[in-house]
Amino acid sequence: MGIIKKLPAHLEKFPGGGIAVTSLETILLQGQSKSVWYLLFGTACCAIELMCTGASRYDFDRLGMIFRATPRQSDLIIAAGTITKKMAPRLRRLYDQMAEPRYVIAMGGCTIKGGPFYYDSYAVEKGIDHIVPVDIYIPGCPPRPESLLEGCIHLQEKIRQQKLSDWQEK
Amino acid sequence: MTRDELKDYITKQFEGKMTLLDTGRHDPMFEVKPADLLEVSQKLHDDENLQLDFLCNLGAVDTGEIFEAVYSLDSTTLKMRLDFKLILPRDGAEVESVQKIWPGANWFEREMWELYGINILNHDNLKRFLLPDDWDQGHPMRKDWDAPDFIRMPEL
Amino acid sequence: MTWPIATAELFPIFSYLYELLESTGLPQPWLAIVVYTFLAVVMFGVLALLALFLVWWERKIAGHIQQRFGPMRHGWHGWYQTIMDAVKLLQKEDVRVATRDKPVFFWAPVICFVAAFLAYVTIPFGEGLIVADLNIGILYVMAVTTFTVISLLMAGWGSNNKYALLGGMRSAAQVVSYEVPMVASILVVVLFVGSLSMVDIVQAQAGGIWNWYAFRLPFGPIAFCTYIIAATAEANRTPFDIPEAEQELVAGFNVEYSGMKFAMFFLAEFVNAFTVSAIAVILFFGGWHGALLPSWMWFLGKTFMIVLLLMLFRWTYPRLRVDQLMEFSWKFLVPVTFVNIIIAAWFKYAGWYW
Amino acid sequence: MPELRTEEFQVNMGPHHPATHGVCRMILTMDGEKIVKIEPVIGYLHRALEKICENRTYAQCIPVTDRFEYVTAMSCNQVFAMAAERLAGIEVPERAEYLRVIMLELNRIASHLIFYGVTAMDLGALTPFLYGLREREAIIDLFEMTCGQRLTYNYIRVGGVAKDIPKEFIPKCHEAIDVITEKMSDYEGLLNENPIWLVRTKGIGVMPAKLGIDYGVSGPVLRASGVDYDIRRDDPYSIYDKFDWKPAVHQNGDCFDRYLIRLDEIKQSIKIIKQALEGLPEGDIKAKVSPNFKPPAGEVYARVENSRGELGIYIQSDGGKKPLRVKMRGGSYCQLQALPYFGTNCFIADLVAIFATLDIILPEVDR
Repeated sequence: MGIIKKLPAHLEKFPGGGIAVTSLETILLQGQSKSVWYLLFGTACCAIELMCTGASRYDFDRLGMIFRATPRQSDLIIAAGTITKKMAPRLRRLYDQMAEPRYVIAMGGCTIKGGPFYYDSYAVEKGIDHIVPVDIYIPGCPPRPESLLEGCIHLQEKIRQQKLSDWQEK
Repeated sequence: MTRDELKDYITKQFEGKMTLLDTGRHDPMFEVKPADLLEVSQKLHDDENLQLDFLCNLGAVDTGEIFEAVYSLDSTTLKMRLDFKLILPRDGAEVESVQKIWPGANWFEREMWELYGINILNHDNLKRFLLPDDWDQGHPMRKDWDAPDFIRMPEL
Repeated sequence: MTWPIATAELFPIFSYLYELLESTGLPQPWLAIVVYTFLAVVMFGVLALLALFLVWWERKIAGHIQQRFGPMRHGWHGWYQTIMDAVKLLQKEDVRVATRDKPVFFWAPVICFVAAFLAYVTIPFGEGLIVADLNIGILYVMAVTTFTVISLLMAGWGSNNKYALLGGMRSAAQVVSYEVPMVASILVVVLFVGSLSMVDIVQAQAGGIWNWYAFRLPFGPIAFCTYIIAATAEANRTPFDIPEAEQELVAGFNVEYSGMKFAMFFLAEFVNAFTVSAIAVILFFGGWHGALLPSWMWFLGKTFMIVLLLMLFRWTYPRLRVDQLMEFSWKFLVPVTFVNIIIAAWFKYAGWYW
Repeated sequence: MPELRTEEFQVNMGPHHPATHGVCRMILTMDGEKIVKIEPVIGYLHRALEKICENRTYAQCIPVTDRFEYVTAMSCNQVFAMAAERLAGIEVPERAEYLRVIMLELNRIASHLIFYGVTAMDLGALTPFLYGLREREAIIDLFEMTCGQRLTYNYIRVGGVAKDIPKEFIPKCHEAIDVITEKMSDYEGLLNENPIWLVRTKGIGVMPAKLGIDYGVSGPVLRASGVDYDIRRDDPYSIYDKFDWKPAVHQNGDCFDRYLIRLDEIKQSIKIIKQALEGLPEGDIKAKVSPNFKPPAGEVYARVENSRGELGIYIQSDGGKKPLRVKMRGGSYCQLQALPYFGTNCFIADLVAIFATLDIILPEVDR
């Protein structure tokens, strides 16, 4: 990430550097979007659906998504399941431990706005978007594997629409 | 023993210590005075004809005026069930720990202490465990508990 | 009449290139430098591609064993999936833990990567396709592949993470204990060939499938079995993958590594798997020998078959526990290999061996 | 030579760790690779289900119980419905009871298939995990056909079940059962005689029966230690006493027995389902119950045998339309509590095996 952050600024000094930057941008973003490794992170019901999505019938691996156990090597954290007030600092910590570029999918109602635990619950964090920035929301309780796959495909599209200059250090 | 025989047996054996309540809908429900808890529990656990060696459940109830601690027992050998409860005052509720008799009561009692604020005497590990470590909003399972971010479900 | 495809040998190309270079009249030390740099670059490129291919292949095989497809969407059956993975890993942030041991943390992946490639100096990819035919070939390979363990230990220590440290210690214990049966099973072959040179070992198996040591009863098959078990452990693959046991140690020694540093570990793992398979082929399956096809194809084909075997192990077996792993090595493999050597040596001494 | 100084150190396993099946945290005190002390820290999934139930009507509580134990959500529905029926004295039609038993047992098989897969994965074999989940999909399809959901069913209601099964259900169910029966040999073939599997599980994490009973351990885990105790038989609910089956019991109490007992239970469940499908009578599927019914004041502790042990719900009613108190008790709660007493003095890899074979699921612990 370090080199790439400064790359456009350096390249554009040369004649024809702009072309190099745009073609480089395409390759890099394609690479990023086509190899999204997700963190094995599941707290509640959605984790079972996450497991099913990785299993034979739905198969995450088709999209090039494999799981990593350590946050350092993963690009995507699928917050599958309720995040309680006790868990919230841990989620933030996991997010902080991930290497950039990193993405978050909020899977299920609980992570979006507390879901079925919005009312009358003293322990549930009402939405994870004030703990970590969320890229894709997938509603459902729990969402079906198809919707999770769809969400991941949307995420890939979203990654491809980025600009290399967005990452540049200011 | 059928349920009726059990009721008779208990009222005979534990005269004055356990009184039969009519609120138990499926299994017999008795009331025990907090002071008698340890003695009664030990006897229930050791009695040849009861052998209630399995603590199914232990939970507190807040009715608004009083606390109750409900013990659900089971015998793995004689296959019968029995419930009893303690009536505790709402402020300064204290109950003796039964983990010497049923070690599994440990966590149930911790939970009572944490969520209801019922003090457990002679408990070996009375530490916070369900709520966040920095929780400072009291005992959330009490009926009169409230907090700024606690939203009640509107009546339909 | 020669079979047309058999003329697709690579050696003539290289010798032609060498002659071309010689004709420029470059003085000797410079000539050697140019040649070896060229070879190093070619070797690196080939191995990097091989490793990427192996990752993809492993994922496909895993998928098909598990009744799914594996990578499907990126290219035909996801063929450029691993290239995309590499591109992504290249641009990941390099997380440097604040509490790390700076030099150790930095050098661990580099050493791991380099050690994995060093072995290829003496591995003959085909007839004449060898960088340097050292007379201590197999000994050299054994020596340099052991560097890997130092790097894993360094990674474990440098990360300043308990899981990583446990992983590093485990890998050290494991590699040290499996080195013994591995070398001992290699010795059987060396004993009969009478040479440590890779080319000599391969040449000794010329002349047909019955000359391959894997099929020479009784010592060959035993030595091969012990070798392949020890090699699986050497390459840190399931059922011996305890240094990075995902369910126990999260990711073991590489738990704190991200981006390119992790990619180095990852590629080195697959290069190591390829190395041990290549050595198995050289020692037991007649190296490049085979009919009709050019020699390098035979060599690669056989090696891929052994890699396939390792992959089948990986997707079938559970993982051993750390003490059971040691026990298996010291109480079973080591005695078996030693008995094997002693009897083989006796046969050799008595001149009974075919 | 001075003696080598060694030191115990602490490893924090979780709350996010691949082997803890959720968000359990265990503080391990380790001496090298050996575990000296385990201290479970729970509450990372404490969602206050009990508090929520206190502010819902009985009918509204059922979806909440789905989230209590999502792997076998049917049994949570069942136990709550059962408790409410006992409170209010509602009779359930016979067809509904049959449907309930079919669903409960199908759900038990689904749960045990997850157990099979996850345990194998924790011991390093990834392929059985996918095999287990593959057959589970067949059962999930059946549930989807009946109630439209894959995981949180809200199917068993107070007084009966939500919907009747569609026409295609019975042939499909037979088909699914046949597939699973056939694949059972696959499962057993992959692991039962696998030497690595045997050394990893045999004699590991032996739980004595006395300790289990003391700490309230129940279900398959207790039966693997030789205690013949199954609530389906010993405190019969629904119509389990009508069927011919017998609870699986094993004697050793180690990880291998805990694994075997689940496979045996799948076979028993298949047996029950077959009988239930055969005897399925025609008739009503739900008793007439007002959605805002008010049971008389009283209290009841109902319990069912789910795939993790005794699943109990204590309800106290004050005569209103909302329960005064709902206390949930899950099997995992007591199993996790007992873990520190027999899980120590083993390797970290063994702890993973023990934890996996206890089949602990965290929402049951934290609620």
